Amino acid sequence: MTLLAALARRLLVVPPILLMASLLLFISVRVLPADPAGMSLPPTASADAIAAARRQMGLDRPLAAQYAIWLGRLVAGDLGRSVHLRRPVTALLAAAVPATIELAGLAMALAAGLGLAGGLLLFALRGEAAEMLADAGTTLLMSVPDFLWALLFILVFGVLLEAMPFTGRLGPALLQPGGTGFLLLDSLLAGDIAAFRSAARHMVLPAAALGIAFAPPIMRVLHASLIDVYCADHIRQARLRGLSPTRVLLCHALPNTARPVLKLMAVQFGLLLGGALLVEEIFAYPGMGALLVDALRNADLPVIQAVALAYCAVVLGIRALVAGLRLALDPRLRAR
Amino acid sequence: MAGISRRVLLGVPLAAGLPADAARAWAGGDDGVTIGWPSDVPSWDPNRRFVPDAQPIFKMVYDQPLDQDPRLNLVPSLIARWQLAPDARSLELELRDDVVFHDGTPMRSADLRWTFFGRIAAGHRVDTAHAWRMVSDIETPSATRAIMRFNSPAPTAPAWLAFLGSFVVPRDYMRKVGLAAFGARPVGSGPYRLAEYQPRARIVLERNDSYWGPKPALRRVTVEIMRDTATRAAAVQSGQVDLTISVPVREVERLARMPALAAELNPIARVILLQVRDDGGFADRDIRLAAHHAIDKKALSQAFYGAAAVPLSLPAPPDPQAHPDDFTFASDPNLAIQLLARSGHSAANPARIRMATTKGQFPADYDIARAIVAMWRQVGIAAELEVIDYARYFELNRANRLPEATLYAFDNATGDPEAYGGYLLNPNLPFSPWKDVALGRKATGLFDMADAAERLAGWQALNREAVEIGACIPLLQSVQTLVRRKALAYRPYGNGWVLPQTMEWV
Amino acid sequence: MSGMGTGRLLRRLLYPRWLRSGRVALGLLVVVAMLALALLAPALAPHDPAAQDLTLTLQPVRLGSAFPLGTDGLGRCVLSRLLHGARLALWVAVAAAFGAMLLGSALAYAGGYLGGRTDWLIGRTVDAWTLFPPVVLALILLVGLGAGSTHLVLAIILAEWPRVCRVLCCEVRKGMRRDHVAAARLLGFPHWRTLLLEVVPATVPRLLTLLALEMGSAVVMAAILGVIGLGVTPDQAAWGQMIADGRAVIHQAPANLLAPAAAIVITVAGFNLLGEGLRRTLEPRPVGGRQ
Amino acid sequence: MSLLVARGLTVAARVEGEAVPVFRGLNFALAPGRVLGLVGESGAGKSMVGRAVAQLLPPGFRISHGSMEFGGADLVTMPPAARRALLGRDIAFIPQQPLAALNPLQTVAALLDEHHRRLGVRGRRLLREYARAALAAVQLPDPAAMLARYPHQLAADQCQRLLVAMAFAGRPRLVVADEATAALDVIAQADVIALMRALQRASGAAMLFITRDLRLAAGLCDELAVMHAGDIVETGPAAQVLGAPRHPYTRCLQLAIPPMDGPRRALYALPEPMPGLRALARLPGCRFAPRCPVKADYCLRSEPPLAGGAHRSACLRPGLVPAIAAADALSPPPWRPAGQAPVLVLEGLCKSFTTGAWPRRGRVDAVRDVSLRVAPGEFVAVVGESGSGKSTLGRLVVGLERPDAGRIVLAGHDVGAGDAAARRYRVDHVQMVFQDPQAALNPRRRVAAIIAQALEAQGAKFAVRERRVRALLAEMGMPLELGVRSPAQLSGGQRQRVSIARALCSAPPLLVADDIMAGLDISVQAQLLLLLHRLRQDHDFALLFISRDLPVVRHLCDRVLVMHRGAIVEEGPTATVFGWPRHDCTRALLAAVPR
Repeated sequence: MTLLAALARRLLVVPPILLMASLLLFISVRVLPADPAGMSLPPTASADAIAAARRQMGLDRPLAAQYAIWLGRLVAGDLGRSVHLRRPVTALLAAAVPATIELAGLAMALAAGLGLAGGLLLFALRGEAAEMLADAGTTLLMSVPDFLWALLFILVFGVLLEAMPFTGRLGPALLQPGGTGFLLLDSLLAGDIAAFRSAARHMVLPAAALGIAFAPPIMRVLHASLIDVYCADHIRQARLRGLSPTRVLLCHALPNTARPVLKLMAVQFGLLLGGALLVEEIFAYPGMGALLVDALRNADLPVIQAVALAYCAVVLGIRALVAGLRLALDPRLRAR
Repeated sequence: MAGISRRVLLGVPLAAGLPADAARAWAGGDDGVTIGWPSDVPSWDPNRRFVPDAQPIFKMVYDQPLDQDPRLNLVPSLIARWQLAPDARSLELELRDDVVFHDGTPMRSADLRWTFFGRIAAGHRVDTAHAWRMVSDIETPSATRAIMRFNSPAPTAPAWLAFLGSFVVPRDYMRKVGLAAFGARPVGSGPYRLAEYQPRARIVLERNDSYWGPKPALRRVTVEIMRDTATRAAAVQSGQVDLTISVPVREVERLARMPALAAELNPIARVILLQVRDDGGFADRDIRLAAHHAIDKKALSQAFYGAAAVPLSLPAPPDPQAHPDDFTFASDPNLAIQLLARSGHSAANPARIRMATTKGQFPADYDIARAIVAMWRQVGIAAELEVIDYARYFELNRANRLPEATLYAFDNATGDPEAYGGYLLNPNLPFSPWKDVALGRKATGLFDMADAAERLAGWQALNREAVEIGACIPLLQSVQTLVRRKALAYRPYGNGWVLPQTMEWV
Repeated sequence: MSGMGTGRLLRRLLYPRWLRSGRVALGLLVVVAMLALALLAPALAPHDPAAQDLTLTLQPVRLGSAFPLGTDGLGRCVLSRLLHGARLALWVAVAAAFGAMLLGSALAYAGGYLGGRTDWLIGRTVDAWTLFPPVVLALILLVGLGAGSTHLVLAIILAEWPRVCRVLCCEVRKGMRRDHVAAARLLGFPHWRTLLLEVVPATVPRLLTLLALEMGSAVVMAAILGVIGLGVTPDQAAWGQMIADGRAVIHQAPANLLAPAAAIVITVAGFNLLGEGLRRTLEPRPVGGRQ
Repeated sequence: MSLLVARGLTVAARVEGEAVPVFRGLNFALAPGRVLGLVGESGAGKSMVGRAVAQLLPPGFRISHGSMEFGGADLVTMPPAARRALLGRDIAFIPQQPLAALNPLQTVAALLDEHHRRLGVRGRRLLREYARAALAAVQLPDPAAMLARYPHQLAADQCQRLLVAMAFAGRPRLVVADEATAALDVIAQADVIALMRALQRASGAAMLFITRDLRLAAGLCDELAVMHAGDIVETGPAAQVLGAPRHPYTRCLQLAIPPMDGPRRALYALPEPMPGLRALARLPGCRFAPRCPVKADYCLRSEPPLAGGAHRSACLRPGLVPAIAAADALSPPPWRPAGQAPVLVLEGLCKSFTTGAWPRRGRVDAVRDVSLRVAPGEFVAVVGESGSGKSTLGRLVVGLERPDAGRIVLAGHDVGAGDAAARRYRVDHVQMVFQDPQAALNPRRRVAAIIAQALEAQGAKFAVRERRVRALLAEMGMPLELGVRSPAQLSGGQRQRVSIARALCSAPPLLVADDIMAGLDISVQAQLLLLLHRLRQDHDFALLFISRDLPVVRHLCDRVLVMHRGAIVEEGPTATVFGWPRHDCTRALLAAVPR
């Protein structure tokens, strides 16, 4: 009950935030020296057609009214049609968004795993000479952006070792099972083990590139919060109660680091999605990033707007998820 | 060029050393192929946009009334026989009676009429509306006979039946489901049917077992869309795709040394050129000519094609028919500087233009564009380079919004000179950024000319004039690069088609 | 109240506490070296970075030759492009980081100090803004503004400021809760002086740390946009652009990819080391006891 | 046979690369069932003894010699696993900060179950029974609700009861209580002490009771060991140590404590703070000598042995101890003519805060209808339990909070409006001294700049500010060179003095002091009290003194207000209120003061 109320309380601020995000998007698209009406039609459109579109889109009205119209359409679920691909934007998103979420989710899981292992290792080494080395290592690791990992992995695992596929989502001669668009889930639901295997293999390299790039911050925060937590009285009290070091670490220290680590992961997820943009492009992975880059190159305004909003929605969803997790994990947050 | 087999059709199967994903294709006798392709189809309506690179994909799902053989001669396809009237104002066609669309309905003359007349008259926004604008009607005396009527002489009509966008679509199905649904579930009569389509990502096609023509050897074709040249090269090297095109020439040389791969460099019936406008920064003829003189075509060929691409002086392939030997356009930066000086420009005060290029569409396109920009900078032309998508090129061209200069490989699958100068320079057609009517009127006159020799001479003169006034800057004959598994045999076409229906594992 | 001895003052000025950390020193060394290379690029570069020689494409690395790091696919000197790329990268890094810092910190101070509705509004704006991954926002803005280094800087500033603002907001709120701020207000200090003397100094360490880290992420961001091909004009020498080009010739001339990649990693590592070191020396954390 | 015996326990710390002996061979013994009180000011090393028992020394500290034997086995050389087996079972610890010592993510039930499982209890039902029994043993009501709660939902004394319950759950032979009640309210403190005493008696465990509150130790302990700078300076039966101290330090501490009964007397303020770690290395002889009122030269050179029978002391001149007394007599407050206009008038002051968040938003009245008057030069105390609204009242008076209703009249002007004019007026008429001097001083400014802040705000010239700073530093009894230091370089007492100097800089007629003695050592507190008395003579200011410490209030203030749940429940001259309390709340507060 408290949990639900606390969650509901946090969800209350979502509409204003979304509203602000949409306003931001509207403005940033509007400051572009481009004509939304012209951009919403193929370049072949006649002047009359563009003028008609202007009227229809309300571009002759004041800016606030334009925003209201645009928002109204958005709320009604009308994202328009891609100028360039000539398909409803919703259909494009339906294919691209699950692909990206799947990739980013896997990458985040990997980053969390690596971060956990690395953070514990760093913590175990504290006060020793090896700590300096490990610390320098993480700084160096943190300085290699995800797309460089992607290029490296393609070169090493894809081309030199020929161990892993690095383009697309699925191997040849395999059909994508329909359903949610989450390939791993769909193929499992359809019982198509070959497709699952292939999809998983295709995700290994891009997810690893992203995961490795985003693990070091998690390592650091985990390490730092472990050190903080170990200074806390309740850890000392647990040790004074004679609990074993393992139990102190696993049952008392680690759960108390969840709050900062989860908070970081929520922030990181947004960055990871941004990083996924180029990684998708490099791996010819048909996700939101590839869709957006494509749309930007073709000045495909409806797609640009829709993908940008989809990014917002995904980030917001992740934030809500993390907020829920933090609430579930930390009773103190529920009280406030 | 050493070590590169040209149009070699043999392949030696390899036994070992391939990863799991790649090994299945040929080792196990599996009958599928994966192709790495640089661009997606613009839409699944084959009449809608003329996109040369989508042609081989369309040719899997749809059939053209006429086909071409590897030497680009016209051969029967859906049409068994055809007869052009001497005045070139009508074309009699006899259709096959055994052709069945993927939905099971037979192909009839009504479908042909719908494709080339009906849907244009119905106002569908299709590019074939331009190509077949002279069709006044198509009579269908029987289910297998049709007579096309033209309101002006159309000597190239048979060639056009085998050219861009000329694919027969099923009238009833299209009417029944509507255009949007047709785009989602296309139905043609071709050797393959569409099994899965992930826009911008991949196309999976299954063999059409009730195909009327020769059965393709391979059951399934997967087309992976890879816009990035480096990705394509890496993918074919690692065995993720069995065949790909338009990889950089340097990569061809490298991949040719790999035992499992065959890499080819095929000159094709395409011309790499700069399409120019007659307004903006290029309104001044001297600047246009200076821009042309400033380009060292030999150096471009040497640097990016290992000298395999022939430098051109006219907008046509190095074919004696259209390309008389007596005309050459000098590469002379000094002359370019003089010409620019006449217009008051120098390296310090450069003429400013914009230029567009594709990236990865044909080998080294972006590199050539940048090299040209650098050459221009030397003489006093400052070009602002913009990268555009292949599909965007067509959109911009149709909307007359291309910049002053655009690097493009103009495709002429027919080999007919009309398709070069006639389309490139005719302001009435949506292919030309050049909008000066004087040249256009001459081109329009040649369209209607029925006499073959006279036509040829006319096109030669027109091409020459176009270059002399700077209406077009031809650069090189295009070279198709293709890398494939040695074991994968295919039939090369003079126009660069790579058709999966001609492929087999050997 | 004569103050401390001149010697100590000098020592503090020339060799302050934060410089004594190995991380800071190493990071500073890398950054200063990069800055020097960038500033001296016109003098150090053996060639014009845009000069092409189509007869000398993809020369291999030969240290003593005219092209020490070889040439790229257009026959341009890789070393010269790398040096001129450093100019661009560092200009973008410094300008964008300072810009984001100015914008972000101004709003953070305003929100944290004024509190109430202003704080709420700024906080929610930051929330909304950070819903867009920075790269996505920068891309959209950049396409609208057009390529060019000034626009690149502007786009990165607009994409990055909320991160700065969010971190600083926390610091300011924490600082505002301290009693000495209340005391200053009770003593009749005007708002701006309270802010400047009592609140801002406590946030300076975090500000410096963020500045260094932001510079690193601006380098990465510029590189990402460059690789996508949207950052700068195609003829500008930029590391991201070089990486995009280098991918195609990785087998023929690996230096084309490796050199800019290494430059990015080294520069970013420099900024990260600096930021990390500053954080540790200026904001000491406790060290957990071992059993 | 003793249970816990320290033999020559030597702890060294590493300070800037050199080893400093913190303990120079500590010896003490604790018999089963007895309570040994370790007393002394902060920095005396009391807590280190407790930590040495568990071998959990802070980083940089290590035991270099000696032994700490528990039931015959040496805890120092024992393998960690064996030591861990003793912890929680045979040796239990009651910590200082009860809320912080509980894992915030565990419910009471989870916590108790974990502990009981370690003690060998198995089975859900049994665990539940044990948990209920544990709660009942420490008089925690409503076990079902209590078990489901998280630590943050408990009051501090409930947390401490829980920890006490856990400590005694394993029938320990030794309980180490380190400042176990320092963080609690006076009333709760008395309850918890009584509880601990009862459980200790019942279980027969020995207890090491670490505290800096001499009076608290006197009431609870059988034996006392007074520590100073790492040395035990005096030890023996509690009654003897406190009745006839043989070490000047013990005597000085006693004299520094304001008495709760008998006549008000002047306090003895020890000069100099306790030597810090760095100073220890340069103190080869008696470490108390620099502060000692009866020292001789040789005290600085030779280390005095802990000598005597049952009552031992480490002093070379024990005979001089009884002669130590406060220098000055307590001066009466300066005379004032009657009927002066009050400096502060509050009428019907109300303030409430919102608590919780939607959907359980509520309001709590922090201050309810408070009316009071403060005459010029009058020292008025506001006392009450924590949460009674004392601090809010103080913040309302200085203007850090805006009242919901009521009037605040400062020297004749209504400043309740809180507009710019009222703010300017307030600056000159009321200032505040904050509870935590560390937070109240900007760490990035020099002491001189901090003190002169009020003049700086008025735009006074540098020369004027400097003169004022010199004067104030002198008045505060601080050397001039402290002016260029930063607050971090000062001791706690010095910081609080700087804070007072800053508030007095513009000579306001009213000062609000919010619990300024909290957390200060006895000697520092005595110094501050002395200072306030002296300032009262020299400066003409009234003081609203918010405090929880009744002896201090009794020592300092003329009049006292007792607050309970936001309202003033009793008011009157200090002697009257403390002598004949009428309200229950006042009685409870008075009863809880250890005597």
